[in-house]
Amino acid sequence: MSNNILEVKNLKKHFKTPKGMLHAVDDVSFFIKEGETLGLVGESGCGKSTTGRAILRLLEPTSGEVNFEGKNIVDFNGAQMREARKNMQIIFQDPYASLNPRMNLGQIIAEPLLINKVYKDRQKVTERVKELMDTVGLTPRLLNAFPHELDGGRRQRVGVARALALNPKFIVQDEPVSALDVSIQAQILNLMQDIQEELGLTYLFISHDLSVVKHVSDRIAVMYLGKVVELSDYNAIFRNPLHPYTQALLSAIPVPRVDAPDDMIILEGDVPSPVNPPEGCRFYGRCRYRQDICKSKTPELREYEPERFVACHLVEELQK
Amino acid sequence: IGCGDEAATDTLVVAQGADADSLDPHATNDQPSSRVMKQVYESLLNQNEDMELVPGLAEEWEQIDELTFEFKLREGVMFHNGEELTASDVEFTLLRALESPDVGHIVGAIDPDGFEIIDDYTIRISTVEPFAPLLAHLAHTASSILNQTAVEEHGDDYGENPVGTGPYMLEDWTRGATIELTRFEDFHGENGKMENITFRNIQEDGNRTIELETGEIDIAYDILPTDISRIEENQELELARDLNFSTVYLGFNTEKEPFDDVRVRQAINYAVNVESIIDSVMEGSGEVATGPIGPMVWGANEELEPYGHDIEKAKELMEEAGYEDGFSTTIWTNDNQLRQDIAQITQSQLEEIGIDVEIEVLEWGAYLDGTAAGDHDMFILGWVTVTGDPDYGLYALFHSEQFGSAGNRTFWGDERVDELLDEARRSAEPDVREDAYMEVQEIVRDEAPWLFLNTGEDRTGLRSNVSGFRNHPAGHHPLWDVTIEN
Amino acid sequence: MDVKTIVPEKRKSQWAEVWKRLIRNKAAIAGMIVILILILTAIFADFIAPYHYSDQNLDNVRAAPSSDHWFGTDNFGRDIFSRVVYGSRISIQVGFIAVGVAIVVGGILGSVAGYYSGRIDNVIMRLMDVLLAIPGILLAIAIAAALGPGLVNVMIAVGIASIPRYARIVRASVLSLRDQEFVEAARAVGANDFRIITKYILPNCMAPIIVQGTLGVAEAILSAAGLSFIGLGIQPPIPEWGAMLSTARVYIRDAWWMSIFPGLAIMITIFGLNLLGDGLRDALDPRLKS
Amino acid sequence: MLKYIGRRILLLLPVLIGVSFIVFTLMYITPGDPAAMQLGEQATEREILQLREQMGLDDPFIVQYGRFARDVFTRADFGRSYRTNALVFDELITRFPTTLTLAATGVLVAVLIGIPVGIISATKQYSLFDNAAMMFALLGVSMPNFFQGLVAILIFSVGLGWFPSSGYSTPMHMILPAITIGTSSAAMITRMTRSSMLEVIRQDYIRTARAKGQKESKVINQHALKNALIPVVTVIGLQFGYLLGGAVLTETVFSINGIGLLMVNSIRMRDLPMVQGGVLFIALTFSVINLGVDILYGFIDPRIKAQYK
Amino acid sequence: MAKDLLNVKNLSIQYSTDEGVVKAVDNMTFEIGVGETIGIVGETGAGKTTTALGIMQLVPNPPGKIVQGEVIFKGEDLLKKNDEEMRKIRGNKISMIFQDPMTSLNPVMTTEDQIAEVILLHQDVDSKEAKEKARDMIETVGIPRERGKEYPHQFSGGMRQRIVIAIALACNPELLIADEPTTALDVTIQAQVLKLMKRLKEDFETSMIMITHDLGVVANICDKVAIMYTGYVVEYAKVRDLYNNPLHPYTQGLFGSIPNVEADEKRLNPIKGLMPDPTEVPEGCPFNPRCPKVMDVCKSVLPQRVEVEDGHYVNCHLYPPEEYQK
Ligand SMILES: Nc1ncnc2c1ncn2[C@@H]1O[C@H](COP(=O)(O)OP(=O)(O)OP(=O)(O)O)[C@@H](O)[C@H]1O
Ligand SMILES: Nc1ncnc2c1ncn2[C@@H]1O[C@H](COP(=O)(O)OP(=O)(O)OP(=O)(O)O)[C@@H](O)[C@H]1O
Ligand SMILES: [Mg+2]
Ligand SMILES: [Mg+2]
Repeated sequence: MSNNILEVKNLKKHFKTPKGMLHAVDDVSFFIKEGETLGLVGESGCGKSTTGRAILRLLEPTSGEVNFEGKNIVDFNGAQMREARKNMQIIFQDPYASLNPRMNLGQIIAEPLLINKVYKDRQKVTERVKELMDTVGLTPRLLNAFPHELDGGRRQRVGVARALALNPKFIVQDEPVSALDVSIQAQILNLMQDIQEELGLTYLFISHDLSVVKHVSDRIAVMYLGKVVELSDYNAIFRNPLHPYTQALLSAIPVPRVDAPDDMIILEGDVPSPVNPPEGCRFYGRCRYRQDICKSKTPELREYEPERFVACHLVEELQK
Repeated sequence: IGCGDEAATDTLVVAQGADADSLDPHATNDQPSSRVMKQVYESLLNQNEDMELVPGLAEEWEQIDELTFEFKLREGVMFHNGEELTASDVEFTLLRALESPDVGHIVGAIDPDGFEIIDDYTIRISTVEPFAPLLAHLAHTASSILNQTAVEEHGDDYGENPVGTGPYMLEDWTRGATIELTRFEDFHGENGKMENITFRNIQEDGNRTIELETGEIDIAYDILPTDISRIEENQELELARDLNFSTVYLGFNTEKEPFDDVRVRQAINYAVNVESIIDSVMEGSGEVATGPIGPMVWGANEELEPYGHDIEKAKELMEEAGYEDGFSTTIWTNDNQLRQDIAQITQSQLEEIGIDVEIEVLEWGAYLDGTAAGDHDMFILGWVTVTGDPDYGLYALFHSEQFGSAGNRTFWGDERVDELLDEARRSAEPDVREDAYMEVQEIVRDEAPWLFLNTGEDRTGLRSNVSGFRNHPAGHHPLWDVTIEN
Repeated sequence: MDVKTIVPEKRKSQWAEVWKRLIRNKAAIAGMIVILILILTAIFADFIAPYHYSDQNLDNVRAAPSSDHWFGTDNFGRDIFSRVVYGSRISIQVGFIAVGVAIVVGGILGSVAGYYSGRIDNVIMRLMDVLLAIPGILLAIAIAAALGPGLVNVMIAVGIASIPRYARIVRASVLSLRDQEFVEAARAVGANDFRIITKYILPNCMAPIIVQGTLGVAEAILSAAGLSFIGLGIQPPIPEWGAMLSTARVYIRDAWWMSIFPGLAIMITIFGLNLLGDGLRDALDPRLKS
Repeated sequence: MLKYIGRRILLLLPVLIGVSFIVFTLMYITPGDPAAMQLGEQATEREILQLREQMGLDDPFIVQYGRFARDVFTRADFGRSYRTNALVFDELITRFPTTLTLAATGVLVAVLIGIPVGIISATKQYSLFDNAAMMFALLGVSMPNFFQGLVAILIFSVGLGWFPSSGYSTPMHMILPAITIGTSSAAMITRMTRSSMLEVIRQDYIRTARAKGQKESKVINQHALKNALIPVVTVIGLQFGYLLGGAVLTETVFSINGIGLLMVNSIRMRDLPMVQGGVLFIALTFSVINLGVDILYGFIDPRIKAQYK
Repeated sequence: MAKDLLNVKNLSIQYSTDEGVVKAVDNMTFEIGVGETIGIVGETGAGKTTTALGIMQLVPNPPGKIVQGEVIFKGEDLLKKNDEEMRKIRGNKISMIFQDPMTSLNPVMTTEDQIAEVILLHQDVDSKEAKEKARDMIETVGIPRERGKEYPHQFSGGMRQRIVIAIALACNPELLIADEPTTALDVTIQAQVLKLMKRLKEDFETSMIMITHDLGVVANICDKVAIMYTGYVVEYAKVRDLYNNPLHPYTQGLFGSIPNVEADEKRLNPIKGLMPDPTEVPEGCPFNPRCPKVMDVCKSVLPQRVEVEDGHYVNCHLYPPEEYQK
């Protein structure tokens, strides 16, 4: 277990809303091995971003542990947290909203260095900024450009450069490509892959696009309404999804192939509201196989097969 | 409802620049209220437009001793509420007036324990000290006689429910807008000519003229100087212009250098072209003041020679006083357009004799406090000799016991003047009094604690079909005899 | 340590874009010209005005406009043109300083309220609600009365009365910016609250503040004139336009020029500021441009 | 909905207490002794002191405020005017209709002009009409009320003699003040309507309506207008408050015996109870109008109504 | 050709902006047969929406303008029709579904009213009947009919898109234009909506233009597909032909860019470079700066449409017209 760079235990994040307590992340546990990419998928609003943010304590977790390199950062004070953040960074979904429009690229990328006073010498800062730009494939000419002068792909590269500035070991990528067009998306995905290999980074890759997740991940966690319902190796999940939700999700992806079999599992209804969710399986209302037990008892995430975790009362039955 | 032309002739519409504050004579002492109350109440005595004392509610009176007067009341005088006037109402009224911060000073000479009711129609009133002007004070609207029952019945709201003996009584009052009076048919004397009198509040001065022109009102008080010619030239309008009891002056703080030097004070009197001030600021209204009280006040010294405008003389005096290079000083004034205008002109005129003046506009309370404490250099104020008796116009302003808040804000004192003022106040002999006041005025003129500016005038605009109106120098004009011809 | 050192070259910023858009707008240019003339007039009043604003000539009072006195003379025979010219100084001072004060105070209150939310927010915003419940001019009148007349006091009165507006704008912007990803990114690299507010949030709510500020200057000048008009503002002989109008009111039937010219001066100034403000709004928010 | 309104009304109380406290404090620190103001120029110090004591002005600030607040908020007793000794409440109530009518006619004028002109401007963006309307709107905003009032009197009363120049007794009297006070609001509403309309016209659902084959006039009147009105309603509400404030100046110019003029005079005379009462009255009216606006929202915009539960 | 429902010929649409003229659609040609579904695929800014608006005659003017071309619907050129005539066609013969279900519905009208509106406009019914029909439509798209009284904000995204579909199909149009109808939706919801559309299309026998950037969706639902790049159609073919044998390098690049769920490739093969600025589309073939197979001719000459196989058109110099002339 020592090669787990991150272990999340019983993480919860609840928001107070006018309508009641919103259980955005509800008792989520998983771990990430050093150097791997864990994909986190799920539909809009299921709590993926909240999980990512809570891990970095950009949102204070309601409860639970986040152990980074063996230490629970939830207990860290300000100074310790600042130190820890040098090792854990985040890249955001929206390349338009994630860069300060009033700073130019040089300033944006230098921010982490300046804030953490990494270099005494200003010249060094500039050098490092140029180096980072080079790493992510931005020409130094753009040093003085402002974000609005760039297209989405380049902006996203800036976000990557900023995240890399402090030489982190672990990066949360919150839908880094979902706002991009396919051709650009592919470029960024390749870039991430290159950097990971080069620097030995660990990623938590958040996305709702299953094909992308499958492409980048070593293991995949599927979330539904604040809970992880399945967590396995990417191959295993795609070949043989255990949870009924995962099955439906995978079948719903339109495949760009003409003679793809038309075997979509169409789920009824919408994702229910995460406000004050009832006891029992969260997927109960939309599940094809639902039984009484699912309504009364919340299924725990358990190891169904080695390295294959699933939260469903009926797996055994369904797998027969 | 049928409010046609016919009804209109039964109503006299009078406009002034503010609404009455209160129709309780003891709750206020402002002109707009007095102008209404003049029609509603009567005093023991009246002063006619020529400032002669004539019988009012008292048919006759006599001085019993140095301190005491006896008044014989008219019989059968009815209050608006149907009660008959008796001596006890008089005692009640004057005692109540004594308590009032607003008008207490008018009756302040009266000894509260000095009332003696002889019978229902005879009352004696004593003063604490000999006080010659008492009768004039009793003719003031603040000394109007009230009905005890009505006052007690209405309590705090008496000011809106006045009950007097006058020829008109309150019919309706829309605060801030109109006061409607209607004829009191049981008036003891000759009934009012008009059936109704409506006082309208038209705050904007120019608008009163406009409405007078359009005929919406019959009488407009306090016509702007700038509108004088407009009204005089209008065939349908007339203007009643008469000097009144008010004086505007610029005082010097004679305790401070350089105003402790009479030559400086005189120099300023010579240097300022008062006529031009009156012409430009007041459109030539009123008259140049030659002394501290105007000619309408009884006992005014009309022989005083005006200083006139004489720059050379002024410069000479300045040089004599050792100020050939002038000096810097300030003029205080409060937030009053007229006074600020005067200050501005004075400022520019004094430049000619090297006096560098800064104008300080003070808020009223601060102004009073500052001038009472002697923090000022020069200041502009006015004074109205409301009783028409020179005592009221001279004692408080020039007696050395009245320094500061009591009224003498120039801190100028003179033993001879003190003596004369005291004597005139006590003496029952009009001739003795008159001589004393003449001398006081001469001394004041020569010693020049003031720059004498202006004796004010009342300007009342009238529709030509209004007759029977006369300005009263106290500023509140009786309207009983006014009629409108068709 | 400032990032500027990394970027020694001239900063080509979004403002350049805004400027480009602004000068394409004819109305905005007209507004800018008006304001520019106003400012120049204020600076060079001594050279422009043929007379001093307090020079009296009692022999020539309320003279109609002529070649000697373009705008005529007032009740003291002072040259109205000169007074209007000098008046620009007063109005500019009042307008800009009052709004400056309001922006600074309102900005601080608004950003604190917006950024920290919770109780501080509640306290501050309830206070603003209270101030907003009193119509601005009335509040300014009450404050002006409390402080007494005078130029500085007018600025304070008008400034305080417009604080809530800026507090609200800034708070709303901060609220919307606070959860933006770039702010989160700053937090993720360890920036503290102060840095986040000053470098990330405030620069990004400049647009609405600038627009509101420009229009606010107009309103401040109006309010100040209003105060003077009812005698609670700047006192004569200082040639404040509103005070001039107030004096002129009495003479309106005889000397229309006494009221028309200061009135027009106010109007043109406000008009110019409004044109500029509108232009800025469009330039700063390209979305509004169709 | 009712519960929401109830809660909002309850929330008014602290705001009003805050308003009263601020105004009281302001008037308290205002230099100038109400007693001295009332007694006039010829009063003596003794009389002033006597009156001060009668008025309770010598009590500490907090006692004075406490007394006032207690009377106002527990018994709706606004006390008596320092100057006239009349009940403040009565004085306000008699003048209130005038000011309210003035402000309401002003708003009415503004709405009747502003909304149609704004709509036409927006639908004909950059046309001659649009440009002209926007210029006039800007002029309207730029013209100070008091100046406009003066010019109106100069032209229409003095020059042409069409309307009376002061007072507020007949509908004829109302015309000039209402127009004067309404102009700047009309301008604001025009601009707001236009920009809101332009915003709405760009929305997808307008495109949807067009794609249905709907007539352009109906697209504007049925689909765009109601959506565009939401922000305009706020502005109308705010304008109402602004006009209540603006009445101060307008009433001065036209000598209208409303609350505005009363306020100015009372502030000058340091008639503290009257100022307090008047400001509270205006603040209450303004707050009630804003509440009304919020409720109106619910009717225009179902999304907002949903939040009122 | 006669059985074509819609014939778009050489359609060009431009927007004039402050930055310059944007040729949003340039020389566009394609045709739709009765009952056919054609997909238009392209990245952001390719001109897909503009094409749709051009057919509907709803290009915002200014700044947009149709500069040339014909849009022949059932033998009549829509571009020659006046407003009145177009209104009779819109929502009736040709309907359109817009991209964003969150904003395509009027927030202050009940959903049934919004559907009833289009029925009232084009059918001879009174408002009561129209409402009744509207509720029928609501039911048809799988929402309980009582919910017609609710406002859009009370619905989820998927349901709103169903309402939008109901509006589009209420008058039983002959052509339905769907502009990225599922892009804003989650996959499971997208699956629901796509299924619904397929069913309705069959039930109503509607021809359809499906605009999307998702090649998966096209494979799932379309008969033909047009690939657009900066306002041009670069390739146009039957779905099967195009997917099995993409001819244009851009089309090939698109396929290389999407991760394949089924395969286990480790690296994507993206198109290099970026979309050109819409006001400065390169001369010649607009794709030439990014094309891996670029030739000299590509930099100066705009390639013509060439029918490489039966019904498989491509605009690319790799396929010279001479070689494929029949
Ligand atoms: N600051 C917040 N306050 C209240 N609720 C929030 C907050 N942030 C997120 N939520 C709610 O928490 C739930 C999970 O949100 P989250 O952003 O984590 O979802 P997500 O899976 O990232 O969705 P998406 O794919 O749309 O980004 C949602 O219902 C969201 O509305
Ligand atoms: N109203 C407009 N004014 C100016 N330019 C416009 C306008 N609408 C679209 N354009 C431009 O026209 C081009 C084509 O736009 P269009 O919306 O048709 O693309 P699209 O393929 O639908 O893109 P997306 O996938 O983003 O919806 C783009 O470059 C766009 O910037
Ligand atoms: Mg997210
Ligand atoms: Mg589009």
